[in-house]
Amino acid sequence: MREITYRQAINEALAEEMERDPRVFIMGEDVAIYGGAYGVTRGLYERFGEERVRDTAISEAAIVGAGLGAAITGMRPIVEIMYVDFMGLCMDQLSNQVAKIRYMFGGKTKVPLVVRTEGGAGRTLGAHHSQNLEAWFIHIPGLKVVMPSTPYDAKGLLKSSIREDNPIVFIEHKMLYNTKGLVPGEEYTLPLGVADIKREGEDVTVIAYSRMLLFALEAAQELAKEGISLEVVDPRTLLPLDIETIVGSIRKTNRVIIVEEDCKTGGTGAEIGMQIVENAFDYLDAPVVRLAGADVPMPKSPVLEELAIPSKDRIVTAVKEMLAGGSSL
Amino acid sequence: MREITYRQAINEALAEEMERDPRVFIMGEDVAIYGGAYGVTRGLYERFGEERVRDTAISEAAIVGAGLGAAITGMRPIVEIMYVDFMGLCMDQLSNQVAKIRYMFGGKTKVPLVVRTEGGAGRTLGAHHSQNLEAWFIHIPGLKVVMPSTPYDAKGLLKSSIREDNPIVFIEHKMLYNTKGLVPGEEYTLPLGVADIKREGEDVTVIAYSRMLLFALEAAQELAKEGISLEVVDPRTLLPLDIETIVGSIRKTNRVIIVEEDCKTGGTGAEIGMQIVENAFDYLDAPVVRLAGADVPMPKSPVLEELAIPSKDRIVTAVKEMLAGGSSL
Amino acid sequence: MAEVKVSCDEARHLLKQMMQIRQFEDKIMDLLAQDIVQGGSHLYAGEEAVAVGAISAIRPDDYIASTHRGHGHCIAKGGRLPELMAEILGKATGVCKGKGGSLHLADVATGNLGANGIVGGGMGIATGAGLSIKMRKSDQVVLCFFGDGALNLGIFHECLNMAAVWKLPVVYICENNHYGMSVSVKRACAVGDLTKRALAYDMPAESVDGMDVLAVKEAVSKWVGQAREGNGPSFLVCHTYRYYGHSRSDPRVYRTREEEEEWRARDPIKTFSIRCVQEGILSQEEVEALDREVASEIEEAVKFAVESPWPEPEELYEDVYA
Amino acid sequence: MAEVKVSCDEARHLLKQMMQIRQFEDKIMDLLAQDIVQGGSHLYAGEEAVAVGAISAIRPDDYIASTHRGHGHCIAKGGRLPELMAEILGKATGVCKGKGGSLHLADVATGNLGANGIVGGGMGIATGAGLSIKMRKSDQVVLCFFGDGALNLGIFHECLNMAAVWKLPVVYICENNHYGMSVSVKRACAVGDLTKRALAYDMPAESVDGMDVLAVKEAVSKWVGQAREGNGPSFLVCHTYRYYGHSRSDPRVYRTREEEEEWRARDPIKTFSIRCVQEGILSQEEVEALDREVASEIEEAVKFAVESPWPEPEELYEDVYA
Ligand SMILES: Cc1ncc(C[n+]2csc(CCOP(=O)(O)OP(=O)(O)O)c2C)c(N)n1
Ligand SMILES: Cc1ncc(C[n+]2csc(CCOP(=O)(O)OP(=O)(O)O)c2C)c(N)n1
Ligand SMILES: [Mg+2]
Ligand SMILES: [Mg+2]
Repeated sequence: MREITYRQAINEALAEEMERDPRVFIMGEDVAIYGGAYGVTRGLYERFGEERVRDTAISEAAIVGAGLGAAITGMRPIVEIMYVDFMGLCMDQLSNQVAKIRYMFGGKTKVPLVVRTEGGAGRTLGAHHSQNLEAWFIHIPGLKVVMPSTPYDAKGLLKSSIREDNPIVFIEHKMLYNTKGLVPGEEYTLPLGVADIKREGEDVTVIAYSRMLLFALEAAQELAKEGISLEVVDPRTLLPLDIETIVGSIRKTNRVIIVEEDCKTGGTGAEIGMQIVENAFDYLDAPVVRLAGADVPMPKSPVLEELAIPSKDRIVTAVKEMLAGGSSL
Repeated sequence: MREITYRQAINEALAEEMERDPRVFIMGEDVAIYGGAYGVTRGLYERFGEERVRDTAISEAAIVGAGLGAAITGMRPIVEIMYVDFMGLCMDQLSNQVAKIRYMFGGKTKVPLVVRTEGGAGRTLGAHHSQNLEAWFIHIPGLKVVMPSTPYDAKGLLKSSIREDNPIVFIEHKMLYNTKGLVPGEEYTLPLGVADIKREGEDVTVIAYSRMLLFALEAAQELAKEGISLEVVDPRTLLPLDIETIVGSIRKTNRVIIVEEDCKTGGTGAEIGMQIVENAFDYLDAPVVRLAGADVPMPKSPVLEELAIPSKDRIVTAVKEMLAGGSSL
Repeated sequence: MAEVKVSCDEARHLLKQMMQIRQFEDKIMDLLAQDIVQGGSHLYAGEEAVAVGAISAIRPDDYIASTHRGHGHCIAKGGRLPELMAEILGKATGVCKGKGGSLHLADVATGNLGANGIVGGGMGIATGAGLSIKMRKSDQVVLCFFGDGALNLGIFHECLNMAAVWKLPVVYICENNHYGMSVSVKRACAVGDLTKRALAYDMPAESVDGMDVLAVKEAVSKWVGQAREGNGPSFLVCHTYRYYGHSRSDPRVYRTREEEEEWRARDPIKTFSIRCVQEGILSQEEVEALDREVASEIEEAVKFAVESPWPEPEELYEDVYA
Repeated sequence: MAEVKVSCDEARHLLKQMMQIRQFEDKIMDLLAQDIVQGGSHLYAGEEAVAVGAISAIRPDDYIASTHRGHGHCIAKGGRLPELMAEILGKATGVCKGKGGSLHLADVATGNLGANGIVGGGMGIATGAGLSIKMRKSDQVVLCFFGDGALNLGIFHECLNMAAVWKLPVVYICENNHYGMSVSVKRACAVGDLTKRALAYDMPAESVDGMDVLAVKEAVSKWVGQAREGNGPSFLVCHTYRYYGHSRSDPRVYRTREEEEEWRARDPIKTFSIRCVQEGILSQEEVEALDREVASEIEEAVKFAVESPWPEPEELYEDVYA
């Protein structure tokens, strides 16, 4: 085990899979010479050459569309959309073409395509560079949606995603790139669709993914000092969702808070929450609680941005209110 | 009151508002000479001329983008996207530009823009002409989302939408165009964000909108014969959602089933369901139940298409299971 | 009219495919009227020379990407009529197991990357197939079909630019039938000469009579040759006409009956058979026999389709994921 | 270099605006380094002649649509420096109440339809504003700014086609600074001469030296005149250069220091002041005084911005809906 950054973990996954399989290649805006807007693909162009690490024009729809065309004719593309905020430009390609082609063709094709992108608030970049749009993608049958929170998960899940014969939307978080964690030196992969209990506990289950997982763990640490024990579950893959692990945890704690950075209405927390209602209603001692982003476009101002997303403190407060039987959220 | 079709009701709303306000105009593909793919704008080109009923090229992104530009510079455009399935082509325009511009500009502009579109299954048109994508739109703060089920609602809500200073996604249903209902001869509007109790009842609340509302009413009629009384609530506007009316109904029935044509995972039913959990948990005698479309691209085959969406029979079954305390859905 | 430079076998092949497409489409029009085909179907009748001429210029291992008006391409690329007809009816024996239907007709085994319910929806796929060919160092090519209506979609622009920058082996073939649904190309498209669209990408372009199967074949052969030799993409505009309305209920108010007659006078099947007979390549009897042969193939296809079973309910959930 | 045909007042105005932009941007670079400006900011330094030349050719009631590199446009269109600086810091006194920031800088009152975080994101807005003008039978015009990188987005294509079909009064101005982030226009854009993009829409086009404020003004004046007279849209390519990296951390490995020096030698402010002095339109002292005047304006703007309050928490939920 070595301690490396989330950025480095993703970079290693890309390099290892490109080494392993000559059909794997990368294309996107500024992925080659520049090494990616957040430096994730740095060094790959130098190592694998311009054929396999391709800078494209600013043409999000064509990038995803061409990725699909290449995927169904013998290649295994990894396309990068620089910010998840730009996915609106390729939603038709992603939803109508990438996700549906296999089904429409009666199963007669496979789509080994990874769409890597990056999202989230935290850099005061405003409404077009801070979004969380995973809720759109989980509503598209045919896709799988992965949102890792740690370097270890990021590497193992990305390697599996690249080996999948289904299209994957792999969403990184801009505020996680510099976070560090232990990652094995030797080869490993992690299965898609399996949640991870990041911290065991008794009193309340907190479900959180991507950056919010870190906030949940911080909250758990703080609450532990007061004798309150959180179980923190990281779904890691949002589609398919590992509802069994989630229900297992709730059977133990009987209380659950879902934390998402995503704005609340129509967010992923709604789906997770309803699956809990459908599968664990009788174990619930309190209503499922969602802590989510504000239903607003992300404001630029640092003071407003911070208020627009959940924080460690809001999680702590929500847990205490839940245990006190209150409901004022 | 006259009995007219849903199509006619929408057509009247368009004509009346164009008559009333010279800033209102229509643009979209085949809206003029052809009168719209489903005949909704028929006669308007002849009546208002080619300046105010504009046929466009097949350029969904530019249609919505230009609608926005016109809306913030003194006009009140109604743009038509022929099928909701094509909204992926203009999601960037809709989500990043239309919905966010007012907030990003600190409230210094208004966006009186209606995006009319049409969705739903039922004509065996396959995966690109049968979708329900309202779940994407309710996840976009800044928009309002309207989905009328009857001619009366369609006309009244569309007129209000056209008068709104906020951007509206107004989604019609292809299988409703020929349905008929009573509509006043005189002028009226209906407020956005107000649910309508389409049938009063005691035993179970069924929440349904657009075409599913009709199925819910049919189910209610059938169950009434067996002495089971459904209260059928039509949210009509999905964003904002009139949760008060919904909670009010559940306080009476203590049981709720949400019916949506939309595929289930990440669908609008999840949001409605979680708002119920958050606001009416203590009144629930049974878990909230979602009846939804299958998590698959819409298949062409008529036999599969029918299975892919909820039906009157499935609603009837679900109600009976719920009352029997069962949960096998 | 130029001399017909074509062997007897080839003439028969071209003519037969055009007849198959025409009769297939005419039959579907019948079946739509009888509600045996449900939903909708965009028919290719009138445009046969484009698909047949173009696809006869490529190899079986080459790719095509098709459109919402895709039956013709699918047949020309070697799709089997019974399975295609069954697909259009939504039967389990359909080439896509009844899940795709007319709008998503795709016989992947023949190198057909699929019809598409989204106008311009096949252009990204075609461009990516071209990229794949190039990266695999294969000498395949891609024919990317689309209508005049697709010329104004963003994806057209992004793809042609990408293909030109990377010199991908794709021939972009615009089937200019002069209308996108009800909107004439003149009202939709700012440019008079459609080939000028390619100037924006420094891409070679050509206009061709899309009612003349040999002219189409010749032009496509040339550009396919260029593509195979690594000289990159090209843009071909084929002028043609759809005989039927856009959909069953379309009263065609946006065009005149005279215009329709003018185009029908240049019918690709009629003109080609006459030329073949006149030049002694085929006899009138052979032409008529071909026509009858095709008619019985179509009958068989319909019989197969109609008698085929519906998909089983459990099929609904299959094939979403690999 | 052509004779400078400009009055003393106008020269002063143009020079001052260019200086305001340059010093505004240089100051933001400082503030970024000090983390007083957080996040990022795309700086317009080097490109001043484009915004200033173009916008000096239109009226206050005309519109512009700007880009992610939008400070220059906003200043040239009459935005007030203190409110713009405050906006970039995210302060309550900012022109968008701190909600927009650099990427969404928009002083609507001046006819600026906004910067945009999405490349090409302003093009639909500009085109729609043109449509609105036409429908309102006004004689306003729109200047639509965008970078060379936006040339390859679908929305570019859809909008230019729409504007050309409807003859909308929009001048599309490509700020060709030769790179979209790290990708040179040569690698991104299939066409060598960018004006050829307009051929695809039968739209008139012209290329102009974007380092020469008067050349830009002259060209824009001409096309604005055409637009006002109902002759429809045009496409103008201004060749220019951004001095700073794309973002703060950009090491600029995709271009050489020599290339940078070549462009800096043609600095729009330096060359224009020298010309004005040489031709006796302004004195060297006047130029220097202007520079000092601007410097103090910028200091004031920074002071205003830094001392301004943050938005109140309840602001978060305001302005979503009208
Ligand atoms: C993106 C998109 N917009 C609109 C439609 C609806 N539609 C289907 S076919 C058609 C006309 C297409 O015209 P063209 O590309 O010329 O092809 P043709 O039908 O003439 O063969 C339209 C508008 C669609 N399927 N996809
Ligand atoms: C649709 C979209 N894709 C990518 C980006 C990320 N991005 C921001 S600026 C930029 C380069 C834009 O280049 P150009 O249009 O030439 O403008 P310049 O920055 O050179 O002024 C990129 C790729 C974006 N903001 N929007
Ligand atoms: Mg056409
Ligand atoms: Mg540039």
